[in-house]
Amino acid sequence: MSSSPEHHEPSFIRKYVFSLDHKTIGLQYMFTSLTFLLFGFGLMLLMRWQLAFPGKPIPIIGGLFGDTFAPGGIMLPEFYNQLGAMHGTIMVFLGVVPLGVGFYGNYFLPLQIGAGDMAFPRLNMMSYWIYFMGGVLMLSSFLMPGGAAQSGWTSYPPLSVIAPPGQTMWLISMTFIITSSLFGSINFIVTTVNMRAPGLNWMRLPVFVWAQFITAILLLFAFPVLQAGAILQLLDRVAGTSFYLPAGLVVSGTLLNRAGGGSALLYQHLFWFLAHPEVYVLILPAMGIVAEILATNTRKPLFGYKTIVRSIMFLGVLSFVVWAHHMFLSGMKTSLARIFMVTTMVISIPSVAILSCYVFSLWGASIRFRVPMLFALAFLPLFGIGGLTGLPLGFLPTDIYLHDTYYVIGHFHYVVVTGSLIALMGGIYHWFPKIFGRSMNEFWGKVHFWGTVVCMNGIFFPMFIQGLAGMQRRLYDPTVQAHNATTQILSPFQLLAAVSLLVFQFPFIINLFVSLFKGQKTVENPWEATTLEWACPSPPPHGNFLSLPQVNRGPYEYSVPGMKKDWSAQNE
Amino acid sequence: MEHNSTGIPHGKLGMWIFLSSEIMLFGAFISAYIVLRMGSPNFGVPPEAIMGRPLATINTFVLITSSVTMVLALAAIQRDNTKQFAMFMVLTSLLGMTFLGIKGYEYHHKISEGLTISSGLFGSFYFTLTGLHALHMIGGLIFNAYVLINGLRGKFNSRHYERVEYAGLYWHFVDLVWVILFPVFYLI
Amino acid sequence: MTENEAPHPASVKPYILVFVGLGILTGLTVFLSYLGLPRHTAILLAGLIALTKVTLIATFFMHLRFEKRAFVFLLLVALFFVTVLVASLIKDIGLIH
Amino acid sequence: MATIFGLWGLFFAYCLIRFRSKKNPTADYAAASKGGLLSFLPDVMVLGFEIWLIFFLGLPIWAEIKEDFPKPEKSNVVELVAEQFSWGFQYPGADGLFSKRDPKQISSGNTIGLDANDPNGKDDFVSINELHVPLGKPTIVYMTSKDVIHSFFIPEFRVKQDVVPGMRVPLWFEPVQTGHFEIGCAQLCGLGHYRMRGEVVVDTPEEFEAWKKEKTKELQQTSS
Repeated sequence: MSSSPEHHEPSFIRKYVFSLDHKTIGLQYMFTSLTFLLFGFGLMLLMRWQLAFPGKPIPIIGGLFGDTFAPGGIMLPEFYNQLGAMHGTIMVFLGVVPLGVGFYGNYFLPLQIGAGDMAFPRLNMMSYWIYFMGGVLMLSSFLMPGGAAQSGWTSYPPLSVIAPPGQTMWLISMTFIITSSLFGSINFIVTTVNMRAPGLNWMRLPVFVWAQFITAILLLFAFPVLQAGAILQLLDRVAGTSFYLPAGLVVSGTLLNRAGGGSALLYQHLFWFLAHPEVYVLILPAMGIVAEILATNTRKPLFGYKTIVRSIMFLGVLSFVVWAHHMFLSGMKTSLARIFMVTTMVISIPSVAILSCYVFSLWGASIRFRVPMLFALAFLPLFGIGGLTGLPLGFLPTDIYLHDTYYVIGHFHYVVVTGSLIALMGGIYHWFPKIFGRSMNEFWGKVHFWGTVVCMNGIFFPMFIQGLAGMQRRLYDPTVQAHNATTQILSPFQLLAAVSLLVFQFPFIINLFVSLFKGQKTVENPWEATTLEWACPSPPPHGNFLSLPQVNRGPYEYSVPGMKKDWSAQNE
Repeated sequence: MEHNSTGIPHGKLGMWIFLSSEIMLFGAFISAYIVLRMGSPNFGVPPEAIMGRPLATINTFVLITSSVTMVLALAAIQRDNTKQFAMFMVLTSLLGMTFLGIKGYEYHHKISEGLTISSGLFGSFYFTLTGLHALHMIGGLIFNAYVLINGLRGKFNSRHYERVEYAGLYWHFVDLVWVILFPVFYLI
Repeated sequence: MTENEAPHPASVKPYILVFVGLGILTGLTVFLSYLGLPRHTAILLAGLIALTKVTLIATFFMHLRFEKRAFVFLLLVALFFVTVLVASLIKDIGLIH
Repeated sequence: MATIFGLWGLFFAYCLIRFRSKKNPTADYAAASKGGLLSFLPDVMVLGFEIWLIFFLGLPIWAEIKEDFPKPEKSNVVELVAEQFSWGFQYPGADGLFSKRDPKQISSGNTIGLDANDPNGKDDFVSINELHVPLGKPTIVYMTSKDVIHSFFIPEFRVKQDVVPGMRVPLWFEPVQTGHFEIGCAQLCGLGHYRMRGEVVVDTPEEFEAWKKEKTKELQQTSS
């Protein structure tokens, strides 16, 4: 397992394609997931066009989809449902999680704990390529007869069981993604437990490492359950079983020839048992990144490090016992709903605790408003909105009205997009100098920041209004129903915000690639940060550290009284 | 550079973590089985003659024996007895294959009696879970073959036997799953 | 790889004893299943015997006895989550009919 | 909740201005451990608020809406059979008894599959996409689905409940004014999900009786 001391230049394929180096694998994850994010964003633009101008031909690219998806450029309802399902799946499983866990975890977890690589480099490489294959399969499902999966990203049976073959493809590619996460999480846990540098005990770990560690545990325990759910659904589709099908189903006039006896709710339980911890998989890495950026740019220790760590652990455990709050109105036993309302309310406490610790960290600080800090600061109130708007959904009486409306969509987009994604973008600005040894342009970074934040709010805030007006999710053409027509005026505005959001990503993409080759060269530790990743050269060489770092202090020792400089690195 | 904070070998820790995730996988399947068996209006439990309790009991013995030969193989390599190690590994794999053979015969018998994967919920669960278990067995056999070949090449001795141990952990886990599946499908 | 210093049993005697125990338990559970006991008792007994067998295999064959507590903790966490899942599912779907 | 968020926002903004690096060039190391118990104030406030919500509002209201059903004898009882993409309401007719349904008997003339052999079904009539309910009396709807999961949603009534195949899920409401209200489907049920809509018509009791009579007459005409 130890790296051989002799230095011979590996071939191109070994170095960049089938690399075993955690940094290369991390970058592969980054570029792949950013591509998927952009693709998923494109799907969303198409949907927003249909919502803003129902039944009007899609401009410019409308002709490309052919008669099976959009005859004459006018989107078919089937195509709209495919876009919806694939947007959700791609953004969650192929975009945000691989970016937050695959890229950040792979690249910075070993660096922050002072390790030379992951515990199992080969497993790490396999994890990436399995994820990649899963992603390719997922995209190619658009070419299946009848198109891609179209039963929502949740794929509730019986609808998903009677859906066209794209759904089978979805299930197979989910199996790939699950396997990839499993390999990844085993790797992360073993690395964190076993490969910490001497002196780096658990309470000296940066919050980022804690967040990644708990995330890996969530993935480890939650994903196999969806695996089981997906296998059962696959068998329902291809082997004629009826795990999720009750007897006597009549689909478009014909009696389904199945033995029956299954339960449609069983799948929902198995799915949400994964998918609620999945929410924390989306948000925890982001919280970790925000902690790092905040500490560096406030030039002071984080407020309540121990409270934050304990809250993260508490969140991890609790996230396994709240899943049924997605099912309050699914026909589930009403008494079960009572229990899950209580656990759901309880889980908001650690989130509030983490967020307040972050805000209190600003007190007495010397804030440097640099681009990564702007993103981290935007995370705080926007994630706050996302979290607080979740309360009415976890609260039974209000959930009856708000469940499955646009209010839900607004809520989780505030959490995942203006929460997670904003932090993940900030992290790229923060660590770019470490990854490439060059820095990104500050001015274009600020343009990207302001444009992104304003446009995101422009898309998602109106969703709360639409949801309160009773507009249901996943409607191909909401104007058909009278109560939804009242808020239709907001939709063109949301489309405009969405298109502007796309425009504001170009400064980022161009900035990223130009800085990659032409950016100003930086020193090892440009932000004067304390954690271990800044103690190795930028970009880190193979094997990362020139000598094994010895850790002497906690992660955020900034502005220690009596010191000449305002930071004391962990390995000093 | 190589440094280990806890002293547990990476491989052993990784294997246990993997096994705990496997517990979740089988746990989810078995919970689905339990609730549908309790709650479904037509679960379709077949008569005992189709299930064939005696044959399954023999199969259980076969698997338990393979587990003990596996652990004896590990004990042998820990005493540097490569010959005995190889013998026990071969025995383990043969017993594993016997198990799969009997399973194949059982499948054949059940399908010819009309109990198939689509004939009812019981059949669906039976074939899904035992099929998944059989796939794990095949994975274990491959792992065992890899360990056996490396052992014959002299890669293992009383100080380096980690991979034998990992193969053993996996093999015992597969045995352990069967210990639960056996009463679930054949006895109750 | 470092030297493996975990204290393993020197003799194979415990393995053989556990093997015999597992065989007897298997015979016992099959025997019980033919008695036609009341359903709840039968399930309870079969479950207890399976649990004993699982514990035996894990503690002796998988050397859990000699490992760090962390492994046991890991397994208990998994078992806890499975229990939560089963309990909720039974309450929701299992008790409909 | 908004109050907490507002206070929080003020604190946030104040910190950003007060502690910018120009104004405050050196950070305060000790500030990280100041505050003590006071720092748990937001947690405690939220916790207190939530306990109040759960025990004084959440549980009692949930019990009233989803658990304490009015007595069927004193209510207007309707069976709902949803399908892709319409709502079929089955009324018991004059005898007040519902016919059994048999999926094998579903045909274009019998969309919800009323059992022809059931004597209770002779006077049962079916209304597609139009639910008539009387004012001044609670209505109980027993819901099931022929094919996939739907969700019965009347925005104006603030009621919503998933309609699951293989289950019979009840829902109740009591209208407070007459008029026409929209029914929507809130659970993705296929390509026609967006156009799966119906109408609740709240009649005065007299109008309701008249409508039922008319429906029964229609039924006799078609069967004779």
